Amino acid sequence: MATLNLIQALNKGLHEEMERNGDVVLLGEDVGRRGGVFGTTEGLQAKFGRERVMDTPLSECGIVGTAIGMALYGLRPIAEIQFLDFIYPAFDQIVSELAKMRYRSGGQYTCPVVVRAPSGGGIAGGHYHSQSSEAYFAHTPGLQVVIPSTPHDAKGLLASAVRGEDPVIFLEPKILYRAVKGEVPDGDYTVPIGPSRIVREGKDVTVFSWGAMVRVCETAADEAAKEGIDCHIVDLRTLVPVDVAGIEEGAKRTGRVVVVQEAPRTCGYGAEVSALVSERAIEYLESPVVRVAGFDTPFPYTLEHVYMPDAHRVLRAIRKAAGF
Amino acid sequence: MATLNLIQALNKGLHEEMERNGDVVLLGEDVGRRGGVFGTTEGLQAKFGRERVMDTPLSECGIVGTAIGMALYGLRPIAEIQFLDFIYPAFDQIVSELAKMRYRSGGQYTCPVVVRAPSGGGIAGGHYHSQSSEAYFAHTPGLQVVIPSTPHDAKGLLASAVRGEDPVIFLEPKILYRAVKGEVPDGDYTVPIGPSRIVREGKDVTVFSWGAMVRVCETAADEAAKEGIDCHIVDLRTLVPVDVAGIEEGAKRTGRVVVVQEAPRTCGYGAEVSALVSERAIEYLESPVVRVAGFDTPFPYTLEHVYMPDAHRVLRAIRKAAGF
Amino acid sequence: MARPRTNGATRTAKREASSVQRGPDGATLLRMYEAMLLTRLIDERGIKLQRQGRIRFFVPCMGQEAAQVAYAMALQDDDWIYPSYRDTGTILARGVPLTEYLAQLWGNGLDLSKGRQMPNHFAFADRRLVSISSPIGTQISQAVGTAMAMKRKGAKTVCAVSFGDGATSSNDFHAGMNFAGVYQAPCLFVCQNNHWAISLPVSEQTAQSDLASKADAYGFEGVKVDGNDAAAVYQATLAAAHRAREGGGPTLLEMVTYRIGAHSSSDDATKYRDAEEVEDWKSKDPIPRLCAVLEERGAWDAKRDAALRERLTKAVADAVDAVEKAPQIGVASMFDDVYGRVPPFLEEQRESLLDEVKERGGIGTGHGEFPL
Amino acid sequence: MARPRTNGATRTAKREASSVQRGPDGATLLRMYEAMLLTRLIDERGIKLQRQGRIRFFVPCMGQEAAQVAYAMALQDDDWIYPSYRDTGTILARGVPLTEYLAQLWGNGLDLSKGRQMPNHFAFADRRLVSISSPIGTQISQAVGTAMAMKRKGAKTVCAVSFGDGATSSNDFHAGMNFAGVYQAPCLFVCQNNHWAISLPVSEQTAQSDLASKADAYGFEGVKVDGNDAAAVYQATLAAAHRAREGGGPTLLEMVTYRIGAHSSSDDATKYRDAEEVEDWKSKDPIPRLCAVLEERGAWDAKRDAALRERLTKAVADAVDAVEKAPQIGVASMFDDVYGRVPPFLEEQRESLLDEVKERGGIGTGHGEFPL
Ligand SMILES: Cc1ncc(C[n+]2csc(CCOP(=O)(O)OP(=O)(O)O)c2C)c(N)n1
Ligand SMILES: Cc1ncc(C[n+]2csc(CCOP(=O)(O)OP(=O)(O)O)c2C)c(N)n1
Ligand SMILES: [Mg+2]
Ligand SMILES: [Mg+2]
Repeated sequence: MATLNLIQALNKGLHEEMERNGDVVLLGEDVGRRGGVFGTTEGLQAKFGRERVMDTPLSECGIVGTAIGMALYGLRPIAEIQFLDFIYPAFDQIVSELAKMRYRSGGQYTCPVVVRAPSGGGIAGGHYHSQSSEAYFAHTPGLQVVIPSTPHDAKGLLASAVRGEDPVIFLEPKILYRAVKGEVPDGDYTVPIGPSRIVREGKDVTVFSWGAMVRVCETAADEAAKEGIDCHIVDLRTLVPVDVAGIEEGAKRTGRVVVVQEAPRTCGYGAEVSALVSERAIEYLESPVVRVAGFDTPFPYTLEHVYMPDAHRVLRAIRKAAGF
Repeated sequence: MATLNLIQALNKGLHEEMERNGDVVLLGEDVGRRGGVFGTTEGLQAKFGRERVMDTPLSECGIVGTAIGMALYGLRPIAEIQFLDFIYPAFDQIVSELAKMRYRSGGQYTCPVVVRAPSGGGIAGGHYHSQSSEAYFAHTPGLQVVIPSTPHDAKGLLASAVRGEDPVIFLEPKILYRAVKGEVPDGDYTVPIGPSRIVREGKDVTVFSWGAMVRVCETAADEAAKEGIDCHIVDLRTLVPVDVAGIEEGAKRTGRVVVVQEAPRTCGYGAEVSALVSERAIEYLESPVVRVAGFDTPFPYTLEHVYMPDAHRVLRAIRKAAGF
Repeated sequence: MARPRTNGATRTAKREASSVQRGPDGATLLRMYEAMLLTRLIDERGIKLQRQGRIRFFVPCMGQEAAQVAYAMALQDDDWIYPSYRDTGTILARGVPLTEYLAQLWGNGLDLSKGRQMPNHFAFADRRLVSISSPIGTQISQAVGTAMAMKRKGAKTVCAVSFGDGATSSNDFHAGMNFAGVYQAPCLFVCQNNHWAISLPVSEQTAQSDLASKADAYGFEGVKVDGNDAAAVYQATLAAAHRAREGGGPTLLEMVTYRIGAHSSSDDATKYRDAEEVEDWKSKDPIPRLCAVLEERGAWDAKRDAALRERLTKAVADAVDAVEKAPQIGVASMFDDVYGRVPPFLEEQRESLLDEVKERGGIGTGHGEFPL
Repeated sequence: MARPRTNGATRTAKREASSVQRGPDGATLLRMYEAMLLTRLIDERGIKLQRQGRIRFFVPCMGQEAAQVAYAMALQDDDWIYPSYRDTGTILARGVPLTEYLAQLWGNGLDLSKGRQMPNHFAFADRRLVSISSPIGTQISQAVGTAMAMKRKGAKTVCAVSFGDGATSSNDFHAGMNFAGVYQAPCLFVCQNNHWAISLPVSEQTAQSDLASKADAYGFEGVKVDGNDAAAVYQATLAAAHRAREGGGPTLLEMVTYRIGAHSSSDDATKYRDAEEVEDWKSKDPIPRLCAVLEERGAWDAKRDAALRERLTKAVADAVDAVEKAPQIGVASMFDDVYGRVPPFLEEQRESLLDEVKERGGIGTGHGEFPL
């Protein structure tokens, strides 16, 4: 077991997947000689060459479009989008093509592309280096949406994504890149796409979250514990396919639910979780499902720390759910 | 009062807005000499000339990008996207630019562009002429999202959109284009962006819906009435800014809520409505909030009628809510 | 990364052709003729089927048969093609059986795409014909990716992608052409300039009237071809494919042709274009033109032509009959192929639908009862 | 729609310049020199401020001062400019006051954009400098829209848009250039080819090394300009703007220059490029070059130069002091300007935040306490 941060775990995972299968190729802006703007792809071009690790022109449309064509031919492309905020020039390729290729061809073609993108705020990046737009992808049938919150899960989910048969939007909470460290097994392992992870067990309030917010929830739960509130925390990890059973079970366990997302509130994935809880466990609920979310404004620059949910804000929600 | 169908009402509205204000211009594919593929822009180029009604090259990116530039300069562009399914090449311009221009410039620039697009299924159009992707836009702070279900509302909301100061995604349920007829006042009027509309009052089950599904809900309610279930139907009309008070009031009135959307279920706008109800009216609920939605598959061709919620499916949900 | 650069001049098909020793031989010309004729017959039949309400949508390709059939025939079986929705000729030239072609018009149980898409949005993986979607241009960058993959795998194949004049305005045209130039991908960009994008004439699509010259912006060659001359299309494609196979990189082929019919069965072209223009192009119909070439060579005559027409007409009629009778697609299949395996949350949706259908006693429409 | 077509040849700045009688006069050259020097001083100061943690991000433009200042000065006050994030020189040449420029680096109460955006993502509406975003290229199609609007309104103005070599790969470059050609929009496309897009050299950005020639794909002219020669940039811009004003349509101006510094304060350029190349370009620094021209003309000398530097350095220092002391932006302002009026659902979010802040007794960070 090595203790790695999120970048190191991802970097190791990329190295291993490329070694494992010669059809795995990586493409994106500045992924080669620069090793990525965050260093996630460091060393890959030196090791696997420019044919397998491609610095592309500045076109997300081209990155995802060509990745699809490569996948159809049998390669296993990993497409990097430098920041999730820059994925929109490729949105048509993602929602109209990548997501629907298998379905529309009646299963004649498959499209196993992994689209990696750093997501979320916390690095003083303003509107365009901070957004959490997982809901767009979660609302697109045909895509799988994955967002790890620990180095262990990051490497394991990456392996599942690269080896799987279907497209994956693989979101990397960039604020955690260097901030989170954890044990990563030395040998090969995968974390399946689908199941959620119980971060801690508790009996008073259930907190659902994903990505960078999981850590925030843990801090909030520590505070809540001091006030005698015992939180049950679930890290969804995979937003699509959603772990319906895990959500239902988690909600029923305490009857009090808080959902925490970084994205703007309206129509975020938190609404889906709330709706699922309401559909499947309303008889068990002792309080309204409380959402904590980014505000419905563009992501601001100087007020970033006010905009993003922090432990204090989550704690308020936990208290509200507990005390209803 | 004239009795018009949806296309006629929109066409009349476009004529009047262009007459009213010389800065209103219209651009899109085939909107000029062809009068639009549905005829919505019929007669406009003949009347207002090619400088104000522009047939554009095949680039939604260019249509919305140039519309933004026109709006910044002081024009009032109405950009037509031929089918909502083809809006994605312009998605970056919409979410990164149109939605954020006012905010990011600290209010120095405003961007009053109306983006019109026919949405939804029912015309045997398969994957790419049938989608309902309102949730993407509803999840994007800075946009207003409007979707009328009657000729009266279509013309009135269009007037508000064109005269307003902020961008509007104006969705036109294409299955209603010729199918729905209604009275439209002869004189000038507007329907404000924001408030929902109570379609019919009832005391047993509240049904929230928008766009083409409103009609489906009405039929279902007629059937439900035969079974002794009295439905309260609310047409949201505006998804952003959402009529929170209207939703809260509607939910509390009956304590049983059904939300009907055409879009795929996961992370659709129905989830937002469900979450809002759960946050604001859970103490009043006598049953789970039931969602009726498209399935989480791409929109199919031959099975379109199975995919789309119909009155029978809505009735099942109403029964479920009523009988819980 | 040293790259051979062109001097930016657009070569004409004639010059191109002269660099390849001889034109297509008689047998090839005849094969092309047959496929073009079949395409035309299907086109005529397709329009009728739509008018009769037997299929719900149809895209004619009348007038573009040479531009489609001849480029497809100039390619190898192991080359890939990304066709567009108007490419009936392309897929027939590629050997797609009539029944398979027709089944996608009905989207019934025989349709390889399982009724998922509108007519003309076909996919035939075993013929290396990639799945078509409606959004214009998206296949262009994908084709470049496939060509890049071929290069990486060391295959001596090429990837061709077909699109219209309107598609040159799309995001993916720009991205795809640029990537192809940068990575020297063995990709053929086959632009069927049929002069119209629904109601927009090509003169308003772009201020550069020489579409082939657009290749220069991406550092490779563009070739303008008389798209109604099957032999010229064949030769130009052969030459470009040859160059690509040898590592010479991509080529843009502009096939100058004309859309004789309406944009689709939903369109009325008289609303926006002059009958005169259409008549003029009708006189340049590629089918009689190729027929004349064959006759000149002494390889063809009116009798043989009539016999061929009769045989093909019957084949189409038989296939239509067979396909139309095929069973509908089952309701439960709607949830397949969203993912490789149906995940639990979708399985749940399937179950709920099947329950509903059972309760309702079926779920029919004017278009027939759909089985489970 | 008849349109004047070019023959596709790329003109060089020299030929362009010769067609305009005389170069910029001494006063203009001096104004340019002063703005370029100010730009350089701010650049140096900005990098330091970032290193000192006083601002959190900075984008240097060192080496590109001529390409920025001279095109901006060749335009009229009522022309519009869509700058890019690297365009410090452009906005200073346009007369944006130092304090306004600096305030956006802090995003504090003096910032006209109310602290909403990262440093270098400025907007100065009263100077007709449009708001900048990060996504590369998006301003290009917008600028064309503004130019189309100018034409419709009968204004004798032009709209200029600035972007890098990397942006030529973007969707909006293609869409914008195409629309500009079709609608003959009075738009100047100012491409600052600084040879790098973060770590990607322009030679891998596109296989067409002559960026100016890309205009030909859209049916209008491209002009390659020595971007480190302020006079050449000025003249080429003047000529293109003149043509646009007279209805002659758009021009692509490729300003060949070099990014001397790193991509941004977050970048380390030594990771991907040779020191030699940088040194070579340093020797072509546009500032000493223009200084030499001025001296040759007898309009300048070392003494005056020193005095100017001193005056500008002090001005920058004073402005930094003034701006840094300004109050933070208020928390409640976060909900303004999402829409013209704050709608009820957002007002509710604002109230809940203000409640929370009250309860918490403020909401501070390492970057200071934020007032309500
Ligand atoms: C992105 C997108 N926008 C709009 C449409 C609607 N549309 C369908 S075909 C067409 C014209 C295509 O013209 P062209 O590329 O010349 O091909 P052709 O139909 O002439 O073969 C348009 C605008 C679409 N399918 N996709
Ligand atoms: C759509 C998009 N993709 C990626 C990025 C990340 N990025 C920021 S600047 C840059 C390079 C831009 O190069 P160029 O256009 O030459 O401008 P320069 O920085 O050299 O002035 C990249 C890739 C972005 N901002 N937007
Ligand atoms: Mg065409
Ligand atoms: Mg650059």
